[in-house]
Order: sequence, then structure tokens, then C-alpha cells
Amino acid sequence: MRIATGGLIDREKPIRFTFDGKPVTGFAGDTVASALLANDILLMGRSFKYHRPRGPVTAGSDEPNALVTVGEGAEARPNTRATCQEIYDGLTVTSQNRWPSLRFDAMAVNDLLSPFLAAGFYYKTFMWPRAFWEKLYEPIIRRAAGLGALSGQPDPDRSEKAFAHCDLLVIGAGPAGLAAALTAAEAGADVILATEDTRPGGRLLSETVTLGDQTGREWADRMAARLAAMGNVRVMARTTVTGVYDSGTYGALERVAEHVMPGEAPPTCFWRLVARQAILATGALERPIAFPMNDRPGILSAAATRTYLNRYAVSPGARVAVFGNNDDAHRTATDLAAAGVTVAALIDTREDATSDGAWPFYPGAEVIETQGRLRLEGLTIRKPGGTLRIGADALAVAGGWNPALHLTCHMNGRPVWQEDIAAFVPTANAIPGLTPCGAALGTFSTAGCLEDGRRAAEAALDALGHSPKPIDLPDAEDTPYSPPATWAVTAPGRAWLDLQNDVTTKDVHLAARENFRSVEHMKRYTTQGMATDQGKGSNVTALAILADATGRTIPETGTTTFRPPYVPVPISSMGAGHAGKGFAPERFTTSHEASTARAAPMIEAGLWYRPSYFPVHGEKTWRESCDREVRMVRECVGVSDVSTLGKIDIQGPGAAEFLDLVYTGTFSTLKEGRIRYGLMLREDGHVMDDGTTARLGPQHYLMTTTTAAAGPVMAHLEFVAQGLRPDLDVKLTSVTDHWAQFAVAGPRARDLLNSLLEEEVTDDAVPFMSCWLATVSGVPVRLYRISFSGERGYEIAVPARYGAALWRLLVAQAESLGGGAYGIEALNVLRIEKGFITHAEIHGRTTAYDIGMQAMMSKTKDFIGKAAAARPGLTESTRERLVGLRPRDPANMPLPGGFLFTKGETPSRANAQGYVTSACWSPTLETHLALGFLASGPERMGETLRFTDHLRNRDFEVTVTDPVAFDQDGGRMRG
Amino acid sequence: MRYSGFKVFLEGLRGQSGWKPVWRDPEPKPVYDVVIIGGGGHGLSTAYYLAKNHGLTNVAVLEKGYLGGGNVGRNTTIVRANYFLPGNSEFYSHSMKLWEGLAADLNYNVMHSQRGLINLFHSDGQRDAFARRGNAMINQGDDAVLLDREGVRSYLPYLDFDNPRFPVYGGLLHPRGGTARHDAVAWGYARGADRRGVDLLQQCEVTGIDIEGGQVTGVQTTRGPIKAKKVAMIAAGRSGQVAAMAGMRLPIESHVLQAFVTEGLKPVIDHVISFGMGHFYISQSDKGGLVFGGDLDFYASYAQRGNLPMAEHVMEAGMALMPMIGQARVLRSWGGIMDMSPDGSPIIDRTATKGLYLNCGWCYGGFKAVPASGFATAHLIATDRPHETAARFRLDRFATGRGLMDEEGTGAQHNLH
Amino acid sequence: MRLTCPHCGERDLREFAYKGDALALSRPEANAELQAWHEYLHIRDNPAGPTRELWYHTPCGSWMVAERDTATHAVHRTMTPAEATK
Amino acid sequence: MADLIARPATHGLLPIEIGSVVLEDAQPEAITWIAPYNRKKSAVTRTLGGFPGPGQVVEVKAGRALSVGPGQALILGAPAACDDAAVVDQSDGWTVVALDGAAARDVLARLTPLDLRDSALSENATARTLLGHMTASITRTGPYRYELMVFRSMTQTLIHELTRAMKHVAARARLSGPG
Repeated sequence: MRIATGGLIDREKPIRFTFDGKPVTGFAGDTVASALLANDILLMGRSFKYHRPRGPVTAGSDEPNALVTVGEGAEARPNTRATCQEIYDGLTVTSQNRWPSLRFDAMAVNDLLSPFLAAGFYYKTFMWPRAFWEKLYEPIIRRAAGLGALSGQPDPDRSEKAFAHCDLLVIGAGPAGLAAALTAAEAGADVILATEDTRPGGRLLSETVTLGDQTGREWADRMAARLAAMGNVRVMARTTVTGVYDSGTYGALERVAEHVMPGEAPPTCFWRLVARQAILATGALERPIAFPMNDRPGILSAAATRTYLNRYAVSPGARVAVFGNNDDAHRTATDLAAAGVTVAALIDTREDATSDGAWPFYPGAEVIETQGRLRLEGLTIRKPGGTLRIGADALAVAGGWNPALHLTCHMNGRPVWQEDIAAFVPTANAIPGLTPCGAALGTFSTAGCLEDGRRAAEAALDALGHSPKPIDLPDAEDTPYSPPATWAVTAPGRAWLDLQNDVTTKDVHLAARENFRSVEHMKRYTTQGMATDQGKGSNVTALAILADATGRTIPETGTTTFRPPYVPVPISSMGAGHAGKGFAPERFTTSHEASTARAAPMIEAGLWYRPSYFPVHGEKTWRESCDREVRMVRECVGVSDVSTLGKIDIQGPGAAEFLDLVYTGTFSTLKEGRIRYGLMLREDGHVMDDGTTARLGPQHYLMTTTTAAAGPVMAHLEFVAQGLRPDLDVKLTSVTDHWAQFAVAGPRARDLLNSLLEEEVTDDAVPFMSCWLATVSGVPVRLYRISFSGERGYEIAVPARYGAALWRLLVAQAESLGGGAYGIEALNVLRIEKGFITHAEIHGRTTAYDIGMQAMMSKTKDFIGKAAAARPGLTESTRERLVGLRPRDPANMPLPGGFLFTKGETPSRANAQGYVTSACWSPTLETHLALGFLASGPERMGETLRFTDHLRNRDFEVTVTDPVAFDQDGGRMRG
Repeated sequence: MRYSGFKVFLEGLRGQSGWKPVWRDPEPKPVYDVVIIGGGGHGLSTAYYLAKNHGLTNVAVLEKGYLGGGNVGRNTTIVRANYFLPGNSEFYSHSMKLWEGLAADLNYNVMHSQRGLINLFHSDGQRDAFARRGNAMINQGDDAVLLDREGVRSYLPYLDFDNPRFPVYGGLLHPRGGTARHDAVAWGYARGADRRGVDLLQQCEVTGIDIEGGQVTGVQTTRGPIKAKKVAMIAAGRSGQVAAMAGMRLPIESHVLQAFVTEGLKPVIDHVISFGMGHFYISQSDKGGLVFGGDLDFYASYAQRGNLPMAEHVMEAGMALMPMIGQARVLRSWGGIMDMSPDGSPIIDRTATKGLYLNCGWCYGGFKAVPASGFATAHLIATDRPHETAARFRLDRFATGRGLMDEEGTGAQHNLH
Repeated sequence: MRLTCPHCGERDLREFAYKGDALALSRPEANAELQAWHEYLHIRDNPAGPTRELWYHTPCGSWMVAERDTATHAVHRTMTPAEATK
Repeated sequence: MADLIARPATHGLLPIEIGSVVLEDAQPEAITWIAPYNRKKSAVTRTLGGFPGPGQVVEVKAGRALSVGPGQALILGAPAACDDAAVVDQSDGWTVVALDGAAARDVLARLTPLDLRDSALSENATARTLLGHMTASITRTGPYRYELMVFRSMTQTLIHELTRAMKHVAARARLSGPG
């Protein structure tokens, strides 16, 4: 119910939203939970396992119960904490994990079966009959999985990511965080102050404390305004630091626009914060007490009760009982009474507790049972002298505090037990550069937090080399913390620990009985702490129960730890901007537009796009186009964009020696103006890449790599230059993007060039494997006479700005000669006919020996990979080595990925002799052709083998041939 | 105590009071026939098969922390047999057969779920490589189906087929691939070994390996010296430190691999999906969490935690492949220490020291190997001969270059497999 | 994690590629025994603690040696390969 | 023979103005890669009229020289030549755009892990870093102006990513604006 006055809500701004279709009205400043409570709606969810009715127990991100789906359509957000979601006009909120309705949930039958569904029961059953597990039991279990549901629609990917750097990151903006931020900012440090809340203040917004002559919230507002006015401070509200990573890197989730109707602003931003120093001022989380039937809607933490009361002007009930083991229970009763709410009873586990309030007070008493189904109706207490039933529609539980130390565990820090506050605190130096303070360190008074925040900031400033300036901190309450006395109430009935996963104290006792005595075993066996709240409220209590069950102290039993993220982070936040084409950069060649204008399908080649083929009118299949393009190159002339191949400019007095080291062959003897094919090995003796390298000058080479290996080869060359041979004076730079490069191939390639170039091309002047400079329409170009098709071939390179124009010109000239453009399908056929390899063959497991290039490995000089290539296992003749394959029936295609077997053998692993790597229809030879690897291949020329492709149901005979199927002596390309 | 539905029912009626410890906590004996260093999945399964297959029950498993606390309890639970190189093929095929009978064998429901695994491909070249893999799987006697784009769509309609950076060309379906409940595997083997008399010694860290005249004689531990004629080092993630106690240096580099799980969600992903272009794989657990992972963080690490760039890359791949999961929230991330070998394949072998055995180098594929690894290692320890399914996992293959199993084709750089 | 490129200064991990143990800089002589090559290529000290390793700063093309702790991820020092092999 | 028409990498794509930020073409006449040979740096410095140290931009005879790697600079301006260095024409290898406006830094912070604070990237400082997944060069040429360079083939991705970031920054400004 709403309290008539007070709170940080704007009563002038009513907000209308719906919950399960029904209209609800709250005020600006409300969360879904506070607005629903204001409307006396306590039932907000169902638990995971037993589908028990549940209401909120917290007012923050540690909420295990009140999880709802907000919004509709593709961006509906399941499992949203009603305790954090701010309301806005038009918001739709839907409850989860119930059918047909939240009030009546058929799956609540599980609760009746709960005696049989104890921790880990599924490990012990569902095993018979064997087939039933996958056919029957598992599907039923899986159907019951989860709480909320995804929309099933593709997320529109509207969130964003960003980076920010600072000297000091202050995590949390309660009294400690504000004092720390102010201290650091006044000293001139660059500060980021991040708070999960919508505004700075922390618990000051929830409590009725005073700081000096101001209320807590007034002071917080003044401090926030002061910080916001400073140029060196960035206050990040609605921002939860989710993870701590190495070297002062923090992940943070900012809810940018989840509090407004979806619009153009990104819903969230995932921040990568880099801070030289950081301060952990995350406060503490109140813990529950495990008493029988402690899960009913209306049973809340006392701290949350005060938050609802003081911040949202909402009471969870009209008659509220308070149960606690420390002084916070009394504070809660005081606040309730001050707000005009009836305090049904104050129950304190401590026998020596006293109270002067005007409410029924029961010291030395415990709650041993509660009543009510969809909301609390009453409770039974055990007090000195007997039991008593108390009517109440809400119960606030004060179980003591756990420092919110979660982030200190992210780098393997193990919290340590501090007996005087009966809580775990951060271990010292858990995170380099991060200083915990305030309640996160176990300091629970307001004055203590302020002072601790200042101390932490001064330590951070010292590490940063800044001198602190004195700042004034107000006087504040400094009552000593009364350590909580109990964890659980011993009484019959189920007492919940992990509310969402329905883990009770009985489950922990069962784990102990079955010898899952390690905390990790207990958690994994019972699923304690595995729910969406990650055990923020319950883990420490569960540990205490396990300690009790196994007769050990808490420190003997173990500790609690937490992994990132602190709060769950949407995949659409951490992966923002990467749906669709955003996943990886796109690289376009200069001929791209011209290719797509001709309806060429563009194929991904690494990050590049390359044309598959260029269909002409009347062609119905890619094969028709491809065959035509192959014939065009073989019979006339074709033009193809080869700009995607890597091009590395290599210069310097040491360039020749450098190339001799990185290639198997010798490049120091290459003459200026000539080109040589090069094979590059990894140091482990296997082939890394191949390509041609031209000598442009005495100390100047241009290396070509394959498209795929351009980046790795560049890094490799830099490694050799900087790491292995820094003595060589050699300079490397990639020029891949500077040049647009086009292959002109075919018997009429020279004619085509001569129609463009100002100086005539003759074979005497430019024999095969030579390069020269020329001009086209006054633009200087580089020309290379090389061939990947087996025909007379040239590659013409022009600065990229002229690429589009030159491509159009080349295609036009080719067409005027009867040729045209060809794509990578034809390029592939042309090279298979010639037995030229690609990464289909040099797939990382092949040696120069395997591909028949052992002769290219110089015997007279060292080169990368030489020693390892000489290992006995890499030179055995029985290795699978490159061969050509031709089907006995030319119509059969030996598909790549199919296997080779000795004729007559069954196609099994033990019998496999090799496999096919590349295949095509050769319009030139009018047969299918293939390349593949075959055990002892070159020794088996002419042998008939069995080809089998189980997947595509092919089984026929092929003959082993030389890899070069067309123009074996190379006369066509040499011209 | 035998587990059954009836027993669960009975205990339900009597308030779960009759369950007995799943394993004992014995004191170390001074002498064992076999000592296994490492109480993870592989160590526990080795102990189990030593007892079951070879009748060796005077065996101790020494675990410095708690049983199953290493990688067997921190992985993405995928079980598959889709390798293509001889050596791996027969081994993982054998493992799959053991998985299929594991719950019955152990009398412990490891929740092995053969929901089908689909490896997606995004180019003709990748299709050809997966075709080779699929054919190799069938050559081995396992199952594989090559799906075209529409075939993939019929299984996984929620992938981005409309505007992807790397279009789906098809996929290799491995119908028997799937998942299992990781902790249950460790606990099931532990319970099975304990019931056969194996001593499982937790909080027992090995501090030295005793070798006399080229023969192993026992180990030094934090719970005192233990004598044994045979000692097996099965401590993937810490292989180097353990082997160093025996004076060995290994071809292993340790790396961190992260994994992630989201909040529980109603069932939405029925298969295990692997997206090679993005180094991303995902399945949905029986509790509803989307369990997914990616590639190594790529730097040497023993820290069991990763860093943001790789975590983000994994989420980015998820958004690219199936933007439908965008509103799922990542609940927890963790990291494991991967024993990366130079060819990406494991080692199960004798060592130069008599009676000392080595099981390591599982890279990030160790979980699915747990049954066959234990089976083969037990055979090796008991007979001093490699089991036929693991005969190629030799330590000397790197020096000789003979029988390398480099499935990724990335060569002798440990972190690239 | 953040590393310091000898040329560019301190940068985010995502700008770097890791290339294994820094022993890769100590390439054996061409005529060394196969065992030396085997150790160079495959065998690793793999310490759970301080180590020296090779990193590549992708944007600027610098190789560097980092002294880093594999247990804590603390980066103690980075230097050029030339400085490292002095 | 027809002329070959030169086409700029950003042809038809720029300028773009969103919110307070403008993205425009900034391609210089020429881009020349210079890497002095060993022990020749001072000779090269004399010839060129300067040579930038790490992170530096210096004015040279031909234009501005940016440090782009160990012992490497790019000269943006007129074509440059030098005998004591490896010299490579990269005029068409890089696309240069400028991001200008009060929120330019916020836009960049969505794409680069580089520390963009004044203390780390002052005016006239340059850095090799990442923009999204692209390797890039970022040079701060004014209080609110940055010149960005990526490989020419990635021009469209560069503009797409910057545009997306510009839209987000503008939308945020409206969100936290009046009311």
C-alpha cells in the first residue's frame, strides 16, 4: 500500500503500465515492484522447481523471486528484476514460469511431490529402461526448464559498447563511494563514479539517517550535484560494474534507455572501463534467516522493507511483523511505525534485546511457521514460554549483512571470515589497485563509511601520485554494528535458502549426509547459488548450514566465491553491433560494383568478397557460366580481379637474404625484373603459404601471398625480421590495398594488353615470369607476367583509385576480343586442370614433399622449416601425397571430402588410402577431374582406386594421374 | 547402495534419511598397487576401469582439492565423436560407445543426451573439409549427415539466414553428438571406483615423485609418503608441474578457455551448434541455461579466468549467428586450464621411467574423452601396453613427426589448436 | 589485460596477439641436432608463474617480449626482441 | 584510349552530419610510407625535414609525417622521396576521413580501446590502434577533430561503424536533454 506522504517518487507524474494485461498505476520514480506493492500486488513470480508463489524479497539487483518479462516483441526481456525495472507509460510486464496464470499454476503440483524431488534425485533415477531417458524423461525435464522465455525473434541489435579511461573508478555511490569520489576529484584525479542505482546515494536513499544538518538524501543530492559540476568527474548512473579483469580493466553494464519506451537510444551500453586505481564501495546485502516456510509473498528483507517505505513510500502490508537477529529489526519497526504502518510484532532472536517501541515485542523468540498461500496471512513464533500465532500480512526479516564483495572474487580472491561481524570480507589485495571500503569491507555505520571512503581515496591518490586536499565530511550516525546471532531456526518444515532454485536447509543436510562436504560439491549437488541471483543473498547462509551439518566452523568448511558478471548481462549488450554484417569488417575490391551490376554472386573470401561467376543471358546454372568462362580463358582471353591476394613490399640491403630465409627457394639470385614462385614453410616443416615474388630493384621485392594468409604471413615476416634476424636491414609494408590488380589470361592476353599499353608487349622483352612498368592512359601501372590458369597470363596492377575504371576498360577490351570477365569458380577449374594448389591442398598438414615440391627445398642454405621438415615422419614415402584423379566414367565427380580405397576394399578407416581435396568438371578435357592425397601417391600412377563418399552416396572408380591434367609441359603459359 | 526410481520413492517417504555417502573418506594406506595423481574426470575414470576391467582395486586417487574440481566440472558438457584423423577417430568413437552405456554401467544418471550436434560451414572450402570429416566418421563406423542450407534451416530455423556476414552454406550433423551433466560424470566414476575399493583421497597434494634406478617407487604427499610400483600422472591443466616432479619436461603449454551460461530460459535450442567462423558453440542445459563458449584467450595462463576481449567476441558471435538469443543474459562465466599440445591431440603413454605413466594434452576436448581415456589409461597401466584405441597417442610423435594428429592444421603452436 | 607495446605504449589486450614462449627467438643453428629442434618447437617450461613470451602488437606490427605471470596475469615488463636478446 | 577516371574511396558516401558531429573526407594528395634504413634515421630526418617519434606528428617538407610503427612514418601531403629509406607510395592504400565536432571523442570512444583523454592523446598526437575490428591510425588534429585512417578496402565498414556510433551519441544527447 502507498504511504500518503514522503518518498522519492513524483506524485505529480502518475505512470500507467500493465501487469499480466491488467492496468496498474504508479508514480515516476517507482520500480515495477514498488508500484505493484503500492497496489497491494505481492504475487510477482513462481519459483523454478516447485512453482511456489513468490513476491519480492529485495529492492535491488539481488532479487531472486520477482522476475518478470518486460516489453513485447523481439526486444521482450525475460527474467527482468521487477525490483530494478523503472516504470514508464506503456510498459508491459508479464509474469513467468506459470501456466495458465500466476495465481493458478498447474505445475505447482511439483510442490506436492517435493518429498521425492530432493537435491540430486535425478542422478539416481530415470535410468531404466535405458531408452526412456532420452525419449521420455529428459524431454519432460527440459520442458520444465527455465523461468522466462525468449521472444524467439531476432534481436534488433540496438545496444552499444564503449570504452572509458580514468585515474580512479569508484564503484558504488553510497556514503563511502561519494566520500571517496569527492576526495579524489578535489585532488584533481580523473574520476568515474558508477552506481547501479538511478541516482547517487546508495542506502542514504533508503534510510532515515541525517548527515550534519541534512537528511541523507539531501546530502547525497548535494554531493552528486557538486561532483557533476566538476570537469574531472563522470557520474555514471544506472551502471553496474559487472566484472573485474586484468590490469585495471572493468566491465560495466549501463541501462541507457531501458527506463523509457524503446526508441532510438541504445537500450544498454556495455562499458570497458580502464582505471589505474579503483575503489569498491558497493555496500552490503542483507541476508535471510532460514526459518520454516520463509518463502511466502509478503516476507521481505528488512532492508528492502525500509527501502520501499522510505524511498518509494510503499509498505508491503498493513500489519507488518519484523523478525531479526540484530538491531536492524528495531530500526525497521521504528520506520514502519513512523510511516503509520501497524507493527504487528517485533521478534528478536536475542534474549537480552530490549525495545521501547509501541509494538508487541518478543525477545528470545523465533518464527517457526508462516501461514498464507498467495500472500502471507500470519506467523507462528516460538518464544520463551510457548508458541504464539500472530496475524500479519507482511514480515520484514533482518538477518545481518554480507559485504557486497563479489567483484573482489573475480581474480580468484577468496573472501575471509571475520568473526566479530559474522561475515565474509574481501581478502586483502584481492584485486591489484582496487581498495574496498565502507560496508563492502564490513564497516556498517554511516560515519564509518564516510571516513572509510575518504581513507580509500587517499590511498588511491597516493598510488596515483596525487596529494589529497582536505575535504569536510559531515557528522553522521556511528552506532556500532550488532553482529547477527543466528542463521537458521531449528523447527520442523522447509526452510528456504536459494529461493529461486528451491534449495532448502534439508537439501544441504542431505548433501552433507551423502558426503558432498566440500562447499563446491554441496553447491553443485543442491544447485544452491546457481540461480539468477547467484546466491547473493543465500550462499553464506547455506555455507553456515553446511558447517553446522558437518560439525565444522565456517572457516573450516570453506568460503564463498563469485564469478563474473555481478549481475547478468544481455548477450545483446556484450555482443552489441555484431549482428548481421556487423560481425566482421567487409573488404571490397574496386571491381565490386561492376561485378554486382553484372549480377555476379559475390562470395565471402575471408573478409573480402569475390565474384563467383558472371552470368550472361540465357545461362541457367552456375556451371554453364563457369564452363563458358573457362573456355573463354583457354581459347581467347579472360579478366579476373586478383586484388585480394596479399602484396608485401620488401626493401633494404638485407631483403635478398631475408627472402632466402623465409622461402624454401633462393631469391637472392633472382634477376631484377624477374619473378619466382616461392614456397613458405612454418618452422614445424609444414607448408604455410605459397605465391610469387618479383624483384623490382636491387634491394626491392614485391611478395604475393594467398588471400587467406596475407595477415599471418605479414606477422610471420615481421617476426623473422624483428625477432630472428634484426641484423638484416629489411623493411616491410603491406601494399595490398594500394593496388587494384587484375589477371588477364588466355591466348589473346597479349593482344588485349597491346590494345591498352603505350609500349608494345613482346615475348622477347617480357618473357614468362617477368615484370615491368608501363602506362595506361597516362597512369603508371605495374605488369607481371605470371599465370594461375596455365594460359599466357599477365597481371596488371594500378593504384586503387583507378581500379574501377581499369576493370571496366579491361572487360570491355576483353569482350571486344571475344572474351570477358571470369570469376573464382572458373579460376578454380583452370587451376585444377593445371594441378596448381590452393589452401585446399596446403591445409596445414602437408609438407613440400607431400605436394611434390621437395625439389624446391634448397639443400645449400638454411630456411624456416628446413630442419623440422627433415624429421623422419615427414619424409616417409608412405605419406599421403598429392596426385591427380580421374574418374573412369567422366560423368562421375569425385567430390572433395570423399575417400580413396584400394580397389575391392571395404570403405573403412583402416582401409583408407587417401582423400580428395579439389574437384571440378573440366570443360577443356570434358571429364571430371580431381586432386587429392594418396598414400605413396606418386608411386601409384595409373592405379585404379575405389572412391567413396558416404555422405553423398557416391561410390565409383578413379584412376591415379599426374596432378597436372592439362598442358603438362607448360608450353601455353610460357608462350 | 544401488540407485533406482524405487529407492528415490522410498527415501521420499522417509524424509531422505536413508541415503549413504557416495564415497568414503579413507585415510591413505602406506602402499598401493597403483597411485593416480589427479582426481578429475580422467583420473577417476582410470581408477574405475582399473578396478572394473583389470581387477586392480588396491588403487588410490590423489586429489589436491576436491574430486572433479578441475575441467570436468567447468566445461560446456559437449560429447561428440566427430574427428577425422586416424588416432582420434577410433579413440573418440570408442568413447562415444562408452558414453552410451555409462549411466547403466555406473548406476548413476549422467544425463547423456544425444540431441545431435551440427557443425556449420560457410564456404565451399569449409564444406569440403567437413565432408572429409563426415566421411571419416562413417569410415570409423559412426554417424554423420551432410546438410545443405535448407537442411540446416529445418533444424535451426532461428539462425540468421537473411543478412549474415558469413552465410550458412550447410552443416555436418552428428546425430549421436550431444551433452552430458558434467559433475555427474565425475561423481558417477568416483562412486563407482569407491564401491570397488579404490581409495579417493581428497585434500592430498602430491609434492614429489619417488624414482629409484629408473623405476617409480611412490609419491610424497601432503598426507604423507605413499609407496606404489605404478604411478599415473593424470592432471591435465597441471601436467607440467606434476611431470617436473619426475624430472620431465612436456610438449604442453597451459591456456585458458572461457565458458558462459545464461539465466534459465524456456527451451529454445534443441541441439548443440558449432559456428566455426565465429569460434562459438552453444547448447541449452536441462535447467534452461544457454551454455556456450568460444576459443582460447590465446595466452598462457593458469588463472582459471579469462579476459573481456574473448568474452565479448563470443557474445558477438552469438549475435551474428542467432540474434534470437540477444535478450538472454549471461549469468556466469568461468575459465579452465587447457593442456595444449603441439598438434592439438592428447598423450597417453609410458614414460622413460618404469612404472610411470602420462595422460595429458587434452587441449579443450577432454570432457568427452573421459570414458575412453580412463579405459585406455587403465589398460596401459595394467598391461604396460597401449590400448588399441589409443595406440597413436604417443609422446614421441613430435620429435619424429610420425603420426601427428593436427586436426586444425595450425601446426606446432600450442595455442592455435 | 593491458600490455605495453615498445613503440605505442600501454594498450588493451585486444590489440595484441600472443605467439608463445620467447624461446622462439632462440632458433637453433641450421645444423643442430633434431632434439634441439624438437625442444625449440614443442617442449615448454610452461611455468605457473613468471614467464617470458612473445606478443605482437597488431596495429603497428611490433613484436615484443613480455615478462608476465601466468598465475596472476601480472605483466612485469615488456621490451623489443632486440632488447630481450641482448 | 579513354582516360582512367580516378575514384576516391569515399565516393558518394561523405560527408555525414549527425548531431554535433560531422564525418568528412580528408584524403591528402599523397600518402608515402617511409622507413629509414638502419642507422640512417638522421640522414632521413634531414632530407625530409623531420621524422616523427612514437605517437608523434611532425611537419615535414612534403606535409605531415605520422608515426605508424617502429621506425616507420606515413607522410600525408605531397609525394615524398628519400634515398636512405624504404619508400613506398601508399596513396591508395589508406582511406583518410575526419571526424569533427563537440562529441567526436564520444563517438570514437564507442569504437576504439585507445585512451582518448587529453592526457593520453593530446592535439597533434597520433596512435596506431583498433577501430572496431579494423587496424587503424587515429590522429588528433584539433580539440574536437580527429583524422582516422583504415585500409582502403574497409572504407564502407569504417563509415558504417562511425555512423552507427554517431547516431547513438546523438540519441543519448536527446534522451538526457530537456525533460
